[in-house]
Amino acid sequence: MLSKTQIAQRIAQELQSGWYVNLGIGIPTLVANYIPEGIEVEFQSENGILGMGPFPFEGEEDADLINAGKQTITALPGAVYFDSATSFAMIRGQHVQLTVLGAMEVSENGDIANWKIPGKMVKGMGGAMDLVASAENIIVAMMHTNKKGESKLLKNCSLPLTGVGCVKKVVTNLAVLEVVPEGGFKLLERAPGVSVEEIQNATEGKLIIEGEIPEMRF
Amino acid sequence: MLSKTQIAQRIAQELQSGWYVNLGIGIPTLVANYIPEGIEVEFQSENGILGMGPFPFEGEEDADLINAGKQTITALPGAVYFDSATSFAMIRGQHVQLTVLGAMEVSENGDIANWKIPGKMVKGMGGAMDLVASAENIIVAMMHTNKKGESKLLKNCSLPLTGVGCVKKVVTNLAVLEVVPEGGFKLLERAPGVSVEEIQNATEGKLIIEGEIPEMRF
Amino acid sequence: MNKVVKNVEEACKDITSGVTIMLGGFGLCGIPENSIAELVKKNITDLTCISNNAGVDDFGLGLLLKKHQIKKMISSYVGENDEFERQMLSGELEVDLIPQGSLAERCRAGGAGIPAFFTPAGFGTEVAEGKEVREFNGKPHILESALTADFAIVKAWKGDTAGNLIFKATAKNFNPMMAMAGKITIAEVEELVEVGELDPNQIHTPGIFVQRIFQGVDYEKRIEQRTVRVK
Amino acid sequence: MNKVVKNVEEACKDITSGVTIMLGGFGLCGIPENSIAELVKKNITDLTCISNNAGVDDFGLGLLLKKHQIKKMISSYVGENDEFERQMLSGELEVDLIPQGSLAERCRAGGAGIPAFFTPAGFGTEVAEGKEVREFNGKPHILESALTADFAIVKAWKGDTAGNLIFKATAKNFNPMMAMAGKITIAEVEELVEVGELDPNQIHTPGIFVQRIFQGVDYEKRIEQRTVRVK
Repeated sequence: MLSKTQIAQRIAQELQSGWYVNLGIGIPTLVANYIPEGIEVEFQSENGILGMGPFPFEGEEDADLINAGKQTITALPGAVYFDSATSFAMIRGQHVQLTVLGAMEVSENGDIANWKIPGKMVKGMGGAMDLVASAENIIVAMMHTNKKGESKLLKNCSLPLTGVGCVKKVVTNLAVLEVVPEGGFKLLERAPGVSVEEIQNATEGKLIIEGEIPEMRF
Repeated sequence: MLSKTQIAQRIAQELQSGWYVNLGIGIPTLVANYIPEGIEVEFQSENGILGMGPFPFEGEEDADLINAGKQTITALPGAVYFDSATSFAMIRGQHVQLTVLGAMEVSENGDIANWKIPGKMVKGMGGAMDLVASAENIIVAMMHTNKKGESKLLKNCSLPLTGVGCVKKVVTNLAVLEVVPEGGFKLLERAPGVSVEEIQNATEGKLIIEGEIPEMRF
Repeated sequence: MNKVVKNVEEACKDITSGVTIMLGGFGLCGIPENSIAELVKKNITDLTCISNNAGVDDFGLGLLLKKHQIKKMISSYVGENDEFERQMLSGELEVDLIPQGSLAERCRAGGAGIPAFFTPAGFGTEVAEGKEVREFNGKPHILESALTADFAIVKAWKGDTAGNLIFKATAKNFNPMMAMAGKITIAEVEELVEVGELDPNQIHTPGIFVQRIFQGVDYEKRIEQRTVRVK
Repeated sequence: MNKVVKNVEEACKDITSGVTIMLGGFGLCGIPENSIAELVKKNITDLTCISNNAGVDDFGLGLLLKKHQIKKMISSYVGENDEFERQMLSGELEVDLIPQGSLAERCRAGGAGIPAFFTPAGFGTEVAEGKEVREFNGKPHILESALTADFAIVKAWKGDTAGNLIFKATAKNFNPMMAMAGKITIAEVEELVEVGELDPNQIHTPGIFVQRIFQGVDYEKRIEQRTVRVK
């Protein structure tokens, strides 16, 4: 079973040189720490920066330089700042090649729910609806089941949707799965030491198992 | 009867401090030369400058600094350059208080035709359609009649339209006229030495004459 | 064209109860601190505030929320504010949540004279309820309308007396679009300079969008999430 | 992220007959001179060119017109070109004339993933023919669709190796929106610098919109209307 940082590490293997990438809050943020050697990508934060760098050294924080999680950051050489309309022009116009974000539920047809639990405080969708509606390539990073042990990979989402038919890939603590066009989670890889049966038991939506399923490699 | 420069001079009297103004090519361009004392306005050129200044001194022309008529210009202190989308955001969003442009025909309900003569080479509408569709305040600067002596202030335009019901005021070599909401050219002022009858004879559209019509003052 | 007003009192003098105000900023970054403090002091109520976020309990728009001055919030994310949560759950506060990109584009559209546009964001979600859906290139989009406001209040890094503005780093965020969309736009700046001192190639918001500008004072520029690494 | 290509040949290597190309510039100001010369040299034909103007007889897009390389022009104003007039009147050249603001906004929309928007420009004119009309705030608007292109070719003043661009004065014009709307965007620049040499606050076009960048040579920067005053 993968830790959260291992989920991020596995997703980092998906990165391709030349990609602009938007990372959501939580596990997705960690992806930036595991960029494979020789791969050059640039991170977009939807509040208005391309070329986001690491956190600043203590004492060098700038209140005017934050990421979408409101954390103080730095800018790499070649960075650029822009307004929110331009930022979402990049996103909506599919200039960002990969979006990684968390989810509460994903359905077998690629629907995603990650912004609202009825009866609970609603914080808002932020940029998530724009991101999922537009990205050509969306990877969801999440635990395979919720705290009650219930599957988060479902036939249909039960929570209010963030986007429809948009998720292409899901990386969980148990597996890497592809959402196939005809519907269903195609099992691509197992987490080290996790059996296909365990994944099947933790997946409510249609799981597609074809041939031998390899273990992830790090 | 006014000369072209006098038409421009009369229009300049309409300027109010604080206004941003877009001047079309031809007579309208000359308006900038007659800004009344104490009046502060700023000129927008739709190719991307606010704060347009006079022509450059010889030898100081900059190929990168032109107006919408493709003439070399200068920038005043406080000027700003912007792209064409932002430029027309200013125009369409009604941030420009006055547009002055030429016309081939104006109708009594404020329609304007100034871009196309069927059977002749069409040069294109440029920014004129955006300007007339959006400006709150449009003054047309033109001769009262065409070269054949036919009225350019008509019941209905005969040429393809540039915009519908948008012209508020017309300043010609003969008169200042207001296009009233119920339709018709209300005669506001006569050019020095020009009689109401002469104006009537040169106006095909409905001319509204109320009381004594004063002569223009310069 | 001189847009300078003496101070924040004069800038905000005609902002009354019941008006709609756009406020720039993302989180606490790039918010018009001086003007928000003045709105608190003025004690006006029933405000509709259009702002990406709602501040925190004791800073930013949280200060207006605490005094119940806000009737309605139009935002994309309002998560860091307990008082907001209380007022929302109790029904004291109306909240209209909008996808962040649609919020930004709707403000720009309001300023640019575009009354409505199609976007894919929110299709198939509750955001699309009651909105026209149309397919383009095989993909469903929803029709979103422009947003404008009686007042837009923005915060810039530098500004000149003609209202030309330059923003710093990610403090730019929603400020430029909101500056476009206010019937009256008020800019507070960290540094006010004479015309001619800003390079006309470097101005982010042309002064035509700004009606009033003043030199702000005592910026706290609070950091919401101080994240650092060790040397 | 290095976007630098060796020269104009490499930048334009996969531009073939029949493609749609957006070209920045207003009149002869801010046009991609090097790339236009290369397109002439390549002898490709049946091009659809989206450009505010069509150059003059012996410069800018006029060079492509002269060799009958252009099948269709999408422009707002094409008045300074005799060969253009001849080809248009004889039916050799298709011409689609678009209001300048709609052209700019349609390019931006294409780059920003907005498939369509409403604008008042052109209502009641032949531009509105066949287009949906809808009233907003009591005023009729027409629905305009986004424009994109196989290639967008832009000219900037300065650019860095990551494709970030800065334009000078009114040579900015259509370049930023077209940079957004090209499937492949090529930028030629007067001065190419390393990343880190441009202030991230001053960049007009973020490099994400640019796929290839090269240092242009021998800019003529012809002036169309030389107007001066005497000292």
